[in-house]
Amino acid sequence: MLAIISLMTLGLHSGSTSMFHSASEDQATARSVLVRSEKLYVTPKRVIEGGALLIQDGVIVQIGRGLEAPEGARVIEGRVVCPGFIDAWSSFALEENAFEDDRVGRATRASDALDSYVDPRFEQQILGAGVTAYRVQPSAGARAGGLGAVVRLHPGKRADQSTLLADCCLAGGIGLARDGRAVDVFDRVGEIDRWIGALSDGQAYLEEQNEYRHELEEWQKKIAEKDKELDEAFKKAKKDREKAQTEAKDKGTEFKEKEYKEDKKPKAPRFDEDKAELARVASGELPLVLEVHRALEIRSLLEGTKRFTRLRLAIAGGTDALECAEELKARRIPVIVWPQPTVGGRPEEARVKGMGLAAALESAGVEVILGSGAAAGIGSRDLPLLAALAVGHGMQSEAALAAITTRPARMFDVSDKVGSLEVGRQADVVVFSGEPFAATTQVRFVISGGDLVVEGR
Amino acid sequence: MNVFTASTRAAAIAIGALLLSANAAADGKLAIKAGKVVQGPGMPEIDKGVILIENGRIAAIGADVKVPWDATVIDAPKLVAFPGFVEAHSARGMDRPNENIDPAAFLSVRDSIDPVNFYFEDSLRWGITTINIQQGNNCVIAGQGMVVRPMGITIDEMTVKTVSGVKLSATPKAGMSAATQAQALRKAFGDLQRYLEQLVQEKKDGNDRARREALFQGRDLEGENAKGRAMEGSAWKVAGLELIPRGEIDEKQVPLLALVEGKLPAFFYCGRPMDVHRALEVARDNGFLARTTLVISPACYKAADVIAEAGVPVVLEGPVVFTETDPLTGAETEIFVPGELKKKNVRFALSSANTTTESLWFQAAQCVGRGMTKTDAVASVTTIPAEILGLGKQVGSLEVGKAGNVLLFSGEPLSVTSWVEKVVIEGKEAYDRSKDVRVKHLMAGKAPANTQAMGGSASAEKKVVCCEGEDPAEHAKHLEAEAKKKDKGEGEDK
Amino acid sequence: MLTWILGLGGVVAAVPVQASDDHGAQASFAVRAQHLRLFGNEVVHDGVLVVENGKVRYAGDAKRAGEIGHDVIEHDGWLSAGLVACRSYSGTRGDTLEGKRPLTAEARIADVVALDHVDFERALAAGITTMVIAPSAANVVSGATAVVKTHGASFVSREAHLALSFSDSALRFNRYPTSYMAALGELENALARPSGVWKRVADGKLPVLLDAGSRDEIQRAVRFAKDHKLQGALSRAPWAGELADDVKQSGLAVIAGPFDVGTAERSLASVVALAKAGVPLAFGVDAPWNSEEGLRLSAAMCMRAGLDGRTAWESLTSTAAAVAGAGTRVGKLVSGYDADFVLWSGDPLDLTSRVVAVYVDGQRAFGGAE
Amino acid sequence: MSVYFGLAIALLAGAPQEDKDRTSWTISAEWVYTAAGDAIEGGLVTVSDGKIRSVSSGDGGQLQCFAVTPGLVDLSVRIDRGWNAVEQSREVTPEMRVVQALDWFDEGWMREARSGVTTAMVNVSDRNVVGGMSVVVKTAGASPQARTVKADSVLYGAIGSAPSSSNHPAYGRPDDFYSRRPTTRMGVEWEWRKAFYDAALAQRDKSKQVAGTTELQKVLAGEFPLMIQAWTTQDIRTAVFLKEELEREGLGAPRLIVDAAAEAWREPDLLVRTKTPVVLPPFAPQGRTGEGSFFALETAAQLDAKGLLVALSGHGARQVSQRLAYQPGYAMRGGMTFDAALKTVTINPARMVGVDRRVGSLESGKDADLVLWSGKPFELSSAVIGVLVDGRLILDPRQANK
Repeated sequence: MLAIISLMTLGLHSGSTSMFHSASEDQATARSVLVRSEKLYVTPKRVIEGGALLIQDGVIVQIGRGLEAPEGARVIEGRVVCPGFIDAWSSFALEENAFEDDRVGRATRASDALDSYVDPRFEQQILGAGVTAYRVQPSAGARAGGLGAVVRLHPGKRADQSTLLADCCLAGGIGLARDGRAVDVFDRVGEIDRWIGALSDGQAYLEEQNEYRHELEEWQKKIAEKDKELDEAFKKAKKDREKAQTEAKDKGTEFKEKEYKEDKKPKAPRFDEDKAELARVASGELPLVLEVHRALEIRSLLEGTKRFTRLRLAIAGGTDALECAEELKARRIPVIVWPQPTVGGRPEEARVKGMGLAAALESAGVEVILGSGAAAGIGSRDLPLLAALAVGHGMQSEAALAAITTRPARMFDVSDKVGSLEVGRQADVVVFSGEPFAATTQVRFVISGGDLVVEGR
Repeated sequence: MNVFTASTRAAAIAIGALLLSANAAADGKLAIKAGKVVQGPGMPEIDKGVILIENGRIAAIGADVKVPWDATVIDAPKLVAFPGFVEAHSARGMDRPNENIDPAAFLSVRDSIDPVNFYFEDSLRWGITTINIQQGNNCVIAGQGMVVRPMGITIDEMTVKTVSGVKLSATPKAGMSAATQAQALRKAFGDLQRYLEQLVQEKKDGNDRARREALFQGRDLEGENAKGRAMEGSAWKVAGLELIPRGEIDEKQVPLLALVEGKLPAFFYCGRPMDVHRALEVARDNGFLARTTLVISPACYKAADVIAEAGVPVVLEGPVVFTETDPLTGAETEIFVPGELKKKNVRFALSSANTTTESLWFQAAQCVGRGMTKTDAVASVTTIPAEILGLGKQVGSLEVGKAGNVLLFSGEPLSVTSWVEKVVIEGKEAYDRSKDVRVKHLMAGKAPANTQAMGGSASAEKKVVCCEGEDPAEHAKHLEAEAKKKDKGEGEDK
Repeated sequence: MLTWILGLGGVVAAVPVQASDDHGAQASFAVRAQHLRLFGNEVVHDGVLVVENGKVRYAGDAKRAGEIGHDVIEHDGWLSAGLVACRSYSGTRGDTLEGKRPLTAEARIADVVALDHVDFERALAAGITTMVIAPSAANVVSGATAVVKTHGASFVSREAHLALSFSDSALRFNRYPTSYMAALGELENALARPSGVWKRVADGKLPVLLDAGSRDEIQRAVRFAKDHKLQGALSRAPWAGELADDVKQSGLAVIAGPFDVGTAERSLASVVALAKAGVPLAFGVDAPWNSEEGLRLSAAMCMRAGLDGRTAWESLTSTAAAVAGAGTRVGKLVSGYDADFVLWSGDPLDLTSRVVAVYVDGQRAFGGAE
Repeated sequence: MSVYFGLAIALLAGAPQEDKDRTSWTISAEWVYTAAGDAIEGGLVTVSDGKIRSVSSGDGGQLQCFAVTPGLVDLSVRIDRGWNAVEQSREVTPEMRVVQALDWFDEGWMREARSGVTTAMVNVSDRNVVGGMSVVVKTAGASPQARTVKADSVLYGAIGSAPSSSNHPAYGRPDDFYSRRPTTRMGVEWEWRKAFYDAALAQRDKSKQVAGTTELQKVLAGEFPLMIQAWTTQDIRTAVFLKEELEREGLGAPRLIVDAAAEAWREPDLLVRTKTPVVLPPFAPQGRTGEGSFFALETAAQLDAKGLLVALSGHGARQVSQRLAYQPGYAMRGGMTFDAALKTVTINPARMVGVDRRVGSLESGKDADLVLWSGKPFELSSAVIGVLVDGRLILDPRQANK
């Protein structure tokens, strides 16, 4: 039985909160760790036979063959070493009815709904399967997706302390049944138009901001010149005024000041946090992940988003994505696949589910990312098994490994931190007793953020 | 709540002024002779002590105090004198405790406290002499609370402190989730900052334009002196606020500004440990952490070390023993929450839920039962809540100069068989059990003539129909759903 | 007295086999594979399987096979017995519950199953060759289960178990019985003076399928089985592992799962505890509501939680066949057994292995022509 | 005693392994309240093989505390009274045994055991007029058989609005079995009378024998008590009149116990006249309890003064300060003496259902059910720090003093 002992002194369930104090002394010396292996997957493509990697204070400092362990370092042996797996769609540690109220907007952050007091034993179970980070996203029942976040799993640290990126994407759902009632076809198409409208609002907001900044600069330049003119003409103006005042007094008429006119200062556009996020999406700074399943909706979504050239779109779910594979491939739109529960209540409608879709899309050239699906709390623990099932349906094992390491990291802009074992990345490392997806393979060690959090036999 | 009257009153914020009720008898002298006088937590007990109260304040206390000839005397050789209990946070005594608009800091509970509400009579019965009334927990930023004494017919007679602090909540309001609540809190303070910056920017543009007009017209510009005050506040400041006279700031934003400038205390409700982090973060980011008191549910004991780190006092709402269910095995453990808070030396006050089995003195007794020293237990219902409310020098214990709030117990104060016989508030007798009709009814059951029995008529036979007009089969299904919801739990896998 | 018709005889008309199967007509052939997983941990390298009119004549080392009279199919992967799923609703189109009456002992799911339904193709694609089709567990006594082959439209048995339910899902609030007491009373009365199908159950000729959810329901089911000396299996029973000793003494097997993504670790640990206590184990799939791939996924999840490979493989084949009551016909590659076997790209215990082809009763039912 | 408690009164889980199954202990305390005679100051109780061997003065026991009392007995523990524990298809189901629907793994047992209740009676819920046979069990123990103290202890039923609350006239859907009698209190009373008359008739005419008749006949013969839940005064009156009518008509002499008799203070003479024991519900702070009844604080003291056998119950309260261990304190607040209050949760309930030979007091030969207190029992300022059930340590006082 895989005895999962965490190096951190976890006051499991004694209610004492010692588990959250910072790294204890004995862990300080272990800050430098050397991991030796027979097969080191730096990335699914780049494998070093007999490779080793050296971790110093949570960062990978050296990889290669035959490294020497610095004095005081902890040495770990294993047959296969991989980067920590990343679950592209999980709702672990989220407050259970997160995002199901109707005040959710596009600027609502999923990282605000992270329950930092989730039981650390759940994190141990997920880490025990080799998954070290996940993109948190509210479940399908959520009204709107809001901003997703990438969070690292670390039983000793609170969820808000181990957030790798607080706003990694904007997410939403199209055509999803809302609290039990299926959405009819007109609403579904309506939802797509609303998303297209929102994206153009975002773009318009962006242009409005730039335009205002431009106009303001010009206005300020003009006003500065006018200021200089008035300054120089002040003495003359003062004399004229006194002359005019004496004249008025002589004629008994009432003295009137000269009327001053200047063009108005441009007004700043009103601040709108939702539109600000949409602007970032339209400008390509934030990727957009939309959960959509039926072919009709995928096609009209692709059609509608053609004109947003810098938009980084990703489809989640995509049960019928195979039918638009060419366009997905051409526009390099990735598809996040997870084992859809049987679509449609009646058995007749049951479609082939499981990971067959992942293999088919991969062979059609579409970039596939694997997720465990936001339904179950600790679903992330079974991500490696889902990758194995995808290989069981014909996906290349290298592509399956990439679908849970480098691809999600690149998609959500955290590839500088996790997803591969390059030098400089943070140390999320998994040590296996054999090939990662074989049934007899056990996870022997897991390092999360440089700390050894799982030590199997 | 009438928004118009509230807003004018909100403008005149008397911060922290202790208004002794106007009509306390100027020359009232009262002497209480008790079999034993317990002065306060950790203070010596005086046998056959005398407490002399003049003009509502304790003039002298001790065994050999000479009683002046013109003082009325309460001679109670068999009773035990004890300081009045202080309730640090309660949302009762009002008709509707919650608002539905989010930022409502400009409102005050002053307009919704109902002096003849049953809660004040119940408080006297259980020995509570000072109560901080705040709005309910179901809010984002609610109105301002006030400290009252449970005596008097008008609000002014009851007032002890006109503003005790603004109520906020980190736990999602009904119909919202943690993320939208955090967003609403951020938006409220973000809007304040943007509003002030816009105000200052418009003032500056106006001044620039006036300067240019004067140059154009050739006149000298008289000096524009700044009529307002620069913004204090430790977290963030808007530069140039001195240009704006404080009167011109929208009265709906004024209390929030006072909060950010650290002039107004805050009571932040946290229903779950994760909310403690949200509350401390918002308080720290907006500069009122030093004047924040957390109102926590027992479950927040898990965040005790984070609370200790922030150094803020807490009011523990709910039972002192919290039953926690292990999410994996379903086994329950009972956590003695005040013990946890004490271990991490978090300063805490207890607060009575609405039932009397959870009244302040019952909870203090349970703390002693679970191993806490009598001093700490009594302090958590007298001196510590007084300090939290900034009334440390006025109430909480029987010392010379403090208010004459005295309870007379029939026996050992923390014993289950003891009753509060008499309550004296600021030298005036507020309650006497021998004249308390409702206690007679609770004891003997026979409701004396023409008094409404406690909580509804005794003989009204209520047919248990929980949804009016609902066909019982639906009703049965509805009960079935509820029964399923509290399912035994063993059956599920996930 | 209903004559219990043996599986083979009961086949009505031979359903026309899909056209793509060119081996249909030829009754005997041989398959040579790099690895042969016979049963348990028995793996033969470079083995051969000889099939003669739907039965296994020889399975084992290629060298000792001697002269094979038939043409040989080469397969450079693994070959193993077909998988057996011990609880499913495939082919019933959801019509598994007699809603009106809570006690329908004489009903049979065999009368409902459409043997050529598309559900069975998905089962073949997941490597399943034999399935136990059960009536819904939402009645105290919901009738007899059936054991079918996923190809060739044939029943292995039209009455394999009598399905009883000890769980609260069999109780309603608006029809009799609404309480455990009344349900238990009905079962006791039925066995006090057994007749018809109950007679066969009392005599031990017909095993029972006891559906139970929480631990107190499991406890009641086990005591009922012990008191009346019944054979059969517990169904679902997610935490039966915490009562492993009682279950072991009662001699009942346990049909666990199906486990899906996110199943609690406690349910997986329960299966491992049952295996350690020596309780026979099998897995259900509850298709089509759950995917047929759930069979191998459940076994893989249990292996990750500590179940050894041998028990895992037996719970998918030999033990499952025994629980289904067809232990002497399917579940193993041994001479005389039905020729139900699957060609894999790798070790069938690894989820990474793909189903290349599936043969039922010696006829190719799924998979491309080699 | 200001010993500071650890973070939680640790469950036995923390104690060394062999202590879990150990059934022999010596317990010393400053006060031993035996509930069968006067209290012993500086007492020592020796326990071996799950039975009490001796109760004497002495000290130096392996387990030490301020006070020891017998294990508390709750005749109306109301744990796990879910929908599946009552047969709703008929209103009169005397033959149903609640022990067959009992969830022995319910966390409620551990909650009760931890707070001092060692013996509890589980009754069928009040949704039926005549619910069925109750069972007296220990709140902890190895197996269901070991925990059962007395099967078929009482026949339990209810008078009041609860049994009729989900019934309705036909409303045009006659097949739904909730369209049936009774829909009022009168209907409930009629069901009771009809059940007993039919049972008496069946004694003479065997053909009238239906399911449950034998149980009703045994009640008439007085083999085991009849326990009726009656919150309000008119229900208590109806229950007593039913008993007297059956005696008057010569059908038999049922031994009546009234459960949840909140308004017994209104007409106590009825109960005194018929010497009917009474089980009182938990005290409600404002007095308002079930079915609109009003429960006066002095009820327990009054009934006890009139010589009635009175017991208290906790109704499986979740909140710690509402559980049975605190109820005698509230009864003393209503004027009851400590000794009388101690009996209402120990020997009185045991005597009512006839299990007082095994539990209810600290006498040698009885089961070793003990509660160890940190201060004067039932005081708010003292807590239960140790519990033994059948000599096995459920809550370890040594953990608490760490």
